[in-house]
Amino acid sequence: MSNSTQKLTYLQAIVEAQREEMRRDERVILMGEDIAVYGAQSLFDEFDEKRLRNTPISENSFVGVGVGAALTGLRPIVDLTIASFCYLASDQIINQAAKLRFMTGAQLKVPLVVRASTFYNNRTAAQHADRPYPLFMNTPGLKVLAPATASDAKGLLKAAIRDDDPVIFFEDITLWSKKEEVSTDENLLVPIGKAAIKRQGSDLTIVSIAGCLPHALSAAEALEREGIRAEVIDLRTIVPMDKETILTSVAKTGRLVIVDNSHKVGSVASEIAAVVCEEGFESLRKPIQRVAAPMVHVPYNGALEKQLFASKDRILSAVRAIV
Amino acid sequence: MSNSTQKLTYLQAIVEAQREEMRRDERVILMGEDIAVYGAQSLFDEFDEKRLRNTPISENSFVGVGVGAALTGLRPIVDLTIASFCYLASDQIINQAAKLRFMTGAQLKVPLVVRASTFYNNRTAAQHADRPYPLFMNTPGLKVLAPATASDAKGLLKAAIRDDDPVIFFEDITLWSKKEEVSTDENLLVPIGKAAIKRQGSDLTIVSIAGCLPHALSAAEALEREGIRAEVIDLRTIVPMDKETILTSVAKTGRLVIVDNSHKVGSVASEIAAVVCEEGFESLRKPIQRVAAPMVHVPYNGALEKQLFASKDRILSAVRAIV
Amino acid sequence: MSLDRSQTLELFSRMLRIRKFEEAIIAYNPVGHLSIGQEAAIGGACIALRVDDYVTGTHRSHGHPIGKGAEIKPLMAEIFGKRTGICKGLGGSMHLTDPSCGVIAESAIVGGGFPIATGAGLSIQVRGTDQVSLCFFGDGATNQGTFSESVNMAAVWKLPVIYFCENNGYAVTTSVAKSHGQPEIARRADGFGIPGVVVDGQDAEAVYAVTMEAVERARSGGGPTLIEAKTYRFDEHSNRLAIPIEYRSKEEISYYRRERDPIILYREVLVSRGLSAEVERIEAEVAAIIEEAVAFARESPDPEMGDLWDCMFSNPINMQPFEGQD
Amino acid sequence: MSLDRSQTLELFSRMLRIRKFEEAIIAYNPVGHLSIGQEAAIGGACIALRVDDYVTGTHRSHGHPIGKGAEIKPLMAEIFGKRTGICKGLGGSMHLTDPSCGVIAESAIVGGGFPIATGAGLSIQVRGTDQVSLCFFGDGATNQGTFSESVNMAAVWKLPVIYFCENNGYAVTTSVAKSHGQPEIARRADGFGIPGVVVDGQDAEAVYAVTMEAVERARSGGGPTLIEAKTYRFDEHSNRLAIPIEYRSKEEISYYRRERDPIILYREVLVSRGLSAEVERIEAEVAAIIEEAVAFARESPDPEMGDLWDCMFSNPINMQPFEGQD
Ligand SMILES: Cc1ncc(C[n+]2csc(CCOP(=O)(O)OP(=O)(O)O)c2C)c(N)n1
Ligand SMILES: Cc1ncc(C[n+]2csc(CCOP(=O)(O)OP(=O)(O)O)c2C)c(N)n1
Ligand SMILES: [Mg+2]
Ligand SMILES: [Mg+2]
Repeated sequence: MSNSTQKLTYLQAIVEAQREEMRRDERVILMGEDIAVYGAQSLFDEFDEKRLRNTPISENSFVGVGVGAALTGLRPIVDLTIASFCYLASDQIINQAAKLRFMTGAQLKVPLVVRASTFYNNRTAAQHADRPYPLFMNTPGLKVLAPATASDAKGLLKAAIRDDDPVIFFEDITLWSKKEEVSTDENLLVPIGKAAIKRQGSDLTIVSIAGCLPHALSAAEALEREGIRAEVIDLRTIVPMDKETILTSVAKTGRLVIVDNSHKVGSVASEIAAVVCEEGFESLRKPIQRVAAPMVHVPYNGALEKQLFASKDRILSAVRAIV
Repeated sequence: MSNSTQKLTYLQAIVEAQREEMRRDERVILMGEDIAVYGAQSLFDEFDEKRLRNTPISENSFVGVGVGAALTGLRPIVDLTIASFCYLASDQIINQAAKLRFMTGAQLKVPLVVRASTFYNNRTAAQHADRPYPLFMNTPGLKVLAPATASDAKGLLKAAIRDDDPVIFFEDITLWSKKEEVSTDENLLVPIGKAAIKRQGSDLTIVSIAGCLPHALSAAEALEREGIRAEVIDLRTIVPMDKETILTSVAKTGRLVIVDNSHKVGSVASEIAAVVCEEGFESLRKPIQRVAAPMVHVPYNGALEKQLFASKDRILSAVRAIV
Repeated sequence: MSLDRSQTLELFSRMLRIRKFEEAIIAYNPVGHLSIGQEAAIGGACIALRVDDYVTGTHRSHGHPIGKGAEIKPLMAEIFGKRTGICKGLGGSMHLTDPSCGVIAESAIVGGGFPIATGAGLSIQVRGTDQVSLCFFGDGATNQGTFSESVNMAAVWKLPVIYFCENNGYAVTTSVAKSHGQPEIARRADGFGIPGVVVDGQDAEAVYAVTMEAVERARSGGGPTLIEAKTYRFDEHSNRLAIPIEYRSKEEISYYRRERDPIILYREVLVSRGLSAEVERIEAEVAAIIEEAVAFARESPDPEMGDLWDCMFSNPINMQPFEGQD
Repeated sequence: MSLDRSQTLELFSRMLRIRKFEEAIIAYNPVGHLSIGQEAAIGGACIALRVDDYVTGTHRSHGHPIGKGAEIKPLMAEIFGKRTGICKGLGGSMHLTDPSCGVIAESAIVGGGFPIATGAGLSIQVRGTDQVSLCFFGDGATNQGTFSESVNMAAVWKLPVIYFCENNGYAVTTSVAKSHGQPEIARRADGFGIPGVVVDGQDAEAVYAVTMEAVERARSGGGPTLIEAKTYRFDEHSNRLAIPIEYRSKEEISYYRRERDPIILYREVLVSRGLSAEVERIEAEVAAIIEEAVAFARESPDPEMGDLWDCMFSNPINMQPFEGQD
C-alpha cells in the first residue's frame, strides 16, 4: 500500500478512478454520450473503443444496455452526464437494475455503475439542474453515492465499480474543479455506507450532502468564532445511510441541521429527519432544521438560482433558530 | 345542488367523475392503453373515439402527447394504468409537465391529469406493484393525490380535471372494489390540499395514506376498546400537503404514527415526519413511528407480499411502542 | 442448415412442453399470460440457439425458458410461488428467468427486454466470444421507444443480437392495425439499416430456418436482424384480466385453433416423415414431466420472509440480515 | 405554392434576424447553442406556417421563435436573464418559448419535443381546427425513443404534424454516421407508413417547398410527414462547452462557411432577382432591431425571488405567495 498522493480536481479524481479500474479489470467498460467531452478524453489514449462507447442519445436504452452487459459478465460504468436526464432512464434503473436480482431469486447480479452530475448553479435552467437523489432513495436495490471531495469521489467510485450491485454515483458540478491531494494507492477504496465526520463538535450536528459541504464547513468556522462547536458530517452515501454516525452525533449534540441541495419536500434531508425523529428522538433538544432548495424550479437567472441553494448564511440562520 | 347519492365502488366513482367532466367540458379527453379494460368501457357508449384514445404502448410519448394537448386547449386525462409504468413517463411528467409553466415565465398552463393505479397485494410481483408517490413529491410543479374512498376518488378526480396545473392521481387497487354512497352532485369537488379527519381522538394521531385507511380505522377501533382514542387523518392530497391538519392534531395528541404503503426510505411518511419534527417538535411527546413497506421488493408469493403492507396488527404494534 | 432427426424431435418436445405446461397452469393455478398458439415461434427460434446463447423475454414468459431447454420443475414451482421455484417464488408467472440455460431476463415491463438483450450483445462483443443474444418481444412492444433505441444501437455497433417479434396480432385488446402506423413490424428494420424478415410463426421449421440465418449472421460479425413471426394467441391476454369487450371475432379465434395450431401442424409433419412412434413416445414423456412438476410444485414449501432480505443484494451493506417487518 | 415577393423578403429578413441575433449573443452574452448556418432550414420551414400553427423546438432554441416571426426584444432580454424576457428570465437561452406566435415549447431535454408537438396535433384534431403542428429536432434526437413513439402515434391517428429534422450532421461531437444504423433520417419514415423526404437545408426556398407540401397534406387530413433538411452548424455545439477533441475537420467547417452559408446563398438569389435595394433595406432594419434589442435587454431589470413562486402554479394551493428562501 503506497502513501503517495497527487493533486487532483474532483473531476480528475473520477477519471483516475475509472482509469485504475479499467486497467485492473478488463470487464470494466465506460459508456455514455460524448464521453470525451465529459472528462474521459485521456482514457482514449489508453483503452480502445471497444471499452469506451460513445452512445447514441438513447438514455433509457443505453442504461439498459449497461444492465444487460452487467448481467452477462461486464462491469459497466454508464455516464448519464447530466442528472436531469435520469428521468429518461429511470425505468431501466428502477424497474430492471434495482429489481432483477431479487426477482430472479438472487440468480443474477447487476454490477452496474450509473454516473450522473448534478448540474446546478450553472445557469442552465430547470431542465438541466436537477439534484434527483430522492428518485433513487425510495426503491430498494440501489446504492446511491454523493461524494463531496476529490478523495471520496475517487475512493467511492472505485468501490462502486467493484461492488456487485447497481450503484448510482452523483457528481456535484459545483465541486468538479475543487482540488486536493488524492492517494495514488490503487486499492484505496472508500467504504460504501459510511459517513465522514469532517469536523468534531459537541453543540450541534450539521449533516451535509454533496456540494453543501464547503458551505457547512464555513458555517462551522463562523460558529466556532462565536464559541459554538458544530460537528459536520458529510453523508457521502445516501443509500444505504449511515444512521449510526448521525445518531451518535445527535446523541451528543441534541441539535440537528441538515443541508441538502435537493428540493425540500421528499428530500434526503426529510429522510434523515424522519430517522432521527424515530430513532434519536430522546436526544433531540430542538426542532430539526432542513436547509434545502425551496419548492420552486431552478431559474435561468444566475443571481436568483444561487439563492435556492446552500450557503453559509442560510445554514447560519437555520442554526440561529435552534441555538 | 342535489343531495342524492348512488352506491359506487371506488373504480366506478372514478369512471363517473370522468363521465361527468367529459359531459360538462368538451375539452376533456381520456387517453391510455386498452382503456376499456381499465374501467372506461361504458364511456364508449356516450363519447366518440376522438375523445377516448386507445394509445400504443408508448408511455413517455403518450403522457407527453397529453402535455402538448394540455398546452393547446384540451384538458387530457392520461391513464398510465399501472403505477409501475410511471418510470417510463417520468421524463415527460417531471421535465416537461411540471416545469413548462415555470420555464416559460407563466405564459403557459398544463391542465393535465395523469392517473396511475398502485397495483400491490395482487401477486403481480415487483415490476407491477410500485407505490411511487415519492417520485413525484420531490419535484415542484405537480399536485399529487391519493384518495382512500369512493367519494374522495370522485371529488378529487373532478377537482383535478378542473385544475389548471398537472395532477398525478394515484388509485389504490386494494380499494377499487370498495363501495359507498357517493354524491351525484356534478359540482361536488373535494378540495385539493385538504386532509380529512376520519375519526376524532385525543391520545394519538394516525396519518394514513391511500389504501392504508381501512387498516388505520380498524386499528383505531381496536384501540378504542382499550380506551385509547386515536385520531385518524386520511392525507388524501400528498402534494401540496395539508400540514395544518396534521400539526393541529399532533399538537393535541403529542403522538404520531404514519401509515404509508410506499417503501420506508424517502417515503411520504418520511416527509410528514420531517415536517412534524420541524414545525411541531414542541408538541411531540414520543418518537414518530413510520409503518411503511420495508426496503425489499414486492415478492410474487402472495402470503409474503401481504406482510410488507399496512395491517391492523402492524399499526397496533407501532402504537404500542409509544403509548 | 436444416434440422437433423433428433433436433426435430427435440423441437417438437419443447413445443409440447410449453403447451402441456400451460394446460397444467390452466387446470391447477390459473395465473398469467399463456403462450398457447405461439409454440412454433418460440420453439423454432430457440432450437437455432446454443445453450450458452442468451435470451430475453416478456411478461408472456413461460415459453422462453422451456423453449431454451430449461428444467420444468423449478418453472412450475415458480408459478406456484414456491421456494423451490426458479426464482424462489419471488418472480412468478411473468418472470420465469433461468440463466442456467441462457435466459437472463423476462421483463413484465413491456419493452424492457430490448436494452438488456442488446447489452448482452455488447458484452459478447467486448468479451470476444461467439455467442448471440436473442430478444423475444410482442407486436405491441415495438411501440416502446426502447425498441428503436436498442435496435439502432445494435446496428451502429454491429452487435450479435436477434430481435424476434412474436407478432400475435394484438396487445391486450389493441390490434396491430390500430396501433402501428403501418402493420408490418419487419419493415421498421430498414430505417436502422438492418435486415428485416417476416416468417410464418405457426411453422416451426420455417421459423428455425430464418432464425438460423440471423444467428449465423450475428456469430460471424454481421450484426443484428429483425425477425417478425406471424403467430396467434389462442387464449385471453391473461388468465387474470377480465376483458369486457370483443376486440377479435370468435371466428378468427376458432380458425386459428382449428387450422393453425402449431403443435398439430408440426405433429403432422413429423408423422408424415414416419416419426409416429417417436412422437407418441415424446407425448408420453412430456405428460409425465408435467405431472411430476405439478406434484413437485404442490409439495414444495413457500419462501420465507428472510428470503426477501437475502435476495436483495450481492454485497449487502448496513443491512441487518432480516429487518423484521419494518 | 411558391412564395410571392413580399414573402421572400420576409423569409430573408427572418433568416437574417436569426443570424444577427446570435452574432449579438456572441458579442455581448456568450451563452448557449447557436443556429448560425441553419437559418435557411428554420426560416424556410416557418415561412410555410401560419401564425396560429404550432411549433416546438430544441435546446438550439433561438431560431425557432425568430423564424416564426416573434418580437425580438423579449427574446434578447431572455438571453440576458431579465424580467422583461419572454420567459421572465426563468427559461433562458435554451428555452425561448413564445406562445403568442405559436412556439409552445423549446425542450432542452433532447427528444422532449416530439410528444408535445404530437399532442398539439391531437389537440388540433379534437378541436377540429385546420392548424398544423411543426416539430423541430436534430439528427441526434432521432435516437430518442420518443421519436419513433411519437411519429408512430401521429401516423396511427393521422395527426397534422410535420416532423422537421435539422440534420446538421452532429450531436455534440457524435456524427450521424457513428450513431445511426443508417445515416438517412428520412428513411425511418417508411417503418411508420408515412412519407419521408430529404431536402437541401441550405436552400431556403427548397425547404419552403417541401414543408408547404407537408403542411397542405396535414391540413387536409393526410397525416404527418417526416422532413430531413441537411444543414450544418457553423459554430461549436454550445458557447459554453469546451470541446477537447477534433470530431470534424477544419476543412469541412470552412467549406460550409465559405460555400454553403444560407444567408449568402439566399441573398444572392434575391439580388439576382433584382431585389438588391430591398435586401439592403432589410439589412439596415435588422441591424437596428438587434441593436435596440440589446439595449433593451441590458437596461431591463432582473427578475425577483417572488417571481419564482408566482410562476409555479396556475391555481396555487396551500402555498404562501413567497415562501422566502426556505
Ligand atoms: C411498460 C408497460 N406498459 C404496459 C403494460 C401492460 N401490458 C402488459 S402486456 C401488454 C400488451 C403487450 O402486447 P405485445 O407486446 O403484443 O405482447 P403480447 O401480450 O401480445 O404477447 C400490456 C399493454 C406493461 N406490462 N408494461
Ligand atoms: C435527454 C438529453 N440527453 C442529452 C442531452 C445533452 N445534449 C444536449 S444537445 C445534444 C446533442 C443533440 O444533437 P442534435 O439532436 O443533433 O441537435 P443539435 O445540437 O445538433 O442541434 C446533447 C447530447 C440533453 N440535453 N438531453
Ligand atoms: Mg401481441
Ligand atoms: Mg445535430
